[in-house]
Amino acid sequence: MDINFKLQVFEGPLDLLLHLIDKNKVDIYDIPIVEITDQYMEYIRLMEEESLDVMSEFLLMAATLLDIKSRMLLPKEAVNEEEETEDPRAELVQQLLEYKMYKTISYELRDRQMDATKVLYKAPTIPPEVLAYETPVDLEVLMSDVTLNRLNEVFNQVLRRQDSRRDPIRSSFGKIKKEEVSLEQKMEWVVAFAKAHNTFSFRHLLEASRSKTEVIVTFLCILEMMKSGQIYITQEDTFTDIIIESKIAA
Amino acid sequence: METNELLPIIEGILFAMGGTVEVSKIADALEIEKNQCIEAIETLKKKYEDENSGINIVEFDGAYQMCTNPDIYEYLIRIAKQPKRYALTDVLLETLSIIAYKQPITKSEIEKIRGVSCDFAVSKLVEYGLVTELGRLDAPGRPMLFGTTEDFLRSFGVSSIEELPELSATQIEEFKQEAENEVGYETPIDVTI
Amino acid sequence: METNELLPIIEGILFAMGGTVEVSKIADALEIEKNQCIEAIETLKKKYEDENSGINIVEFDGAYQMCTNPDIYEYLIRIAKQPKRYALTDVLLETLSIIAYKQPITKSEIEKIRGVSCDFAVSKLVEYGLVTELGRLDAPGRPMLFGTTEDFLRSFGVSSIEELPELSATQIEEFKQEAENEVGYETPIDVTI
Repeated sequence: MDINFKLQVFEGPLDLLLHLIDKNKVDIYDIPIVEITDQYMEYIRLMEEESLDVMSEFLLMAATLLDIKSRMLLPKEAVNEEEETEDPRAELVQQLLEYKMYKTISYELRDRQMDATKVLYKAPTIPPEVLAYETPVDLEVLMSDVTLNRLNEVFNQVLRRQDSRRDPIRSSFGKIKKEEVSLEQKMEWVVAFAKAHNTFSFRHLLEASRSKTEVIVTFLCILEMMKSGQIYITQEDTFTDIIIESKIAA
Repeated sequence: METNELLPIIEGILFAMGGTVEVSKIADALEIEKNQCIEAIETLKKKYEDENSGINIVEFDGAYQMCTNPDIYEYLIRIAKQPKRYALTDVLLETLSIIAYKQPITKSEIEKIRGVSCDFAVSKLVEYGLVTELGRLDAPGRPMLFGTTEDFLRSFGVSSIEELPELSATQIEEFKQEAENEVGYETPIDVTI
Repeated sequence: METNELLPIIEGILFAMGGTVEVSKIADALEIEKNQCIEAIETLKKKYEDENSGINIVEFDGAYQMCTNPDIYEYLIRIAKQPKRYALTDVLLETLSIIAYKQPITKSEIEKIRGVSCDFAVSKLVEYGLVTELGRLDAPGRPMLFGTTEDFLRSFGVSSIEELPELSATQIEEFKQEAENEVGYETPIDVTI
């Protein structure tokens, strides 16, 4: 068969295959794989030096075709009754069909696009004064949740936070008093607290601490209680608060 | 507010805004129910159609926009500027079709269907504003997902991707029929879009 | 061409052009007499008026333009500026409380208290009319001083900042005490397990 499509440009291996199938007037479901493969290979030989990318796509398909061809030429293995041997072309047929479908659709879309260009739209003509308009701020709505007490509270919080941001080491130099905290005493206190509360926050627990030693002791108590199964702790993430669930709460 | 009172307001809004206006935006601004808003817009739309007006109202993905009636295009173009149109090559159009029907879709899925690389085509379509990145797929490599834009709908005159032309069952059947007629052999292949 | 046939065409032209269109330009494009063109436009103009449409047609010196009906102006404003919603966030409220209690205060002082930049918060509060510039501090860089407005007081129903709930002397003393005693411990201590 003459190869006279040298000048035709194909978008890819599937496009070329569809062309060959059409040209040979063969059925996509029953591709004469030997013939088509030969023609395909011939086309590739005639292809002008395209970029490596383009060529490699065509060559990949060539490999697939040769693989299918060889599988079809092989004598069929004794077919197991339960296992039907699949047509080696099946996957390629599926791919060709899907591609053909989108190709068909794309022609339909092109028509739609032609029709759609017959419609004109209008640029916005919003009067400049409307564009320049700013919604007035409704203070009543804006401040509806804010009472004087809340404002006061917020300010207090801000101040507390400011204090807490101070360099804890430097600013406390010379102020730490030596102070004995007994583990037993603290333990009693924490156990009592755990009995009174179902769940509580570790940070909250520390707020009552007067010194670093006391913080450490409290922490030791928590570890001890954890070990003995009196409490159960969860922490969402590193550095987030630790939530303590008490198993001994009343 | 009565629907009748709404009509001129919505008419003016759609006219002034020019672009698409979301139903919810109109409903919020007028402090009406979304349903009432849609009803009013549809009434207006029908009125324009019934009167064979030079103006139409079209819907894109739940947003409405005023446009000219395509019937008067021939005259309109004598005076108005031709809207910009992208010449879409076959490659771009095929890639666009695949994205339109399969969205959200990754480049490698497109490549699997077309059998060729689609980097260039996809980036052109993104440049033309017909396709946009939708986010990343939660899969190894976190590949980007692509989908069509409102401009795509407008450029192709479809009001939502559900309205895209179907490759109808009969059309698919025709493919199969061809096959059967010629060889009397049918592989059970399921092709759905 | 019959005037009736002209109506949708002219309607579409005026719509698509947006701005003013000279009668002669339309007449030339449609190859009709100027008089017929004017007649058609006037018919259309009257139709819009009679229907109390949201769109009007106005004439300027032999040129016509489509525009929105001024009656719906109010709604147009609502929609054009709709997404803007004002909210007093925590950051704003904190900044406001600092300004309220410490006024007149400079931005850098606010930043010192809050530990983070306050440019955005202060300018928002100024925009909302809760805070205002009071003049410049006589210090290097001449920084601007900020204070609360009358509107701020009014929104609480108080007449002066002296009526703000006090941070009582004892309360302030407590702060100091606490600060001294607990510096570093009152802060949540980060314990990672």
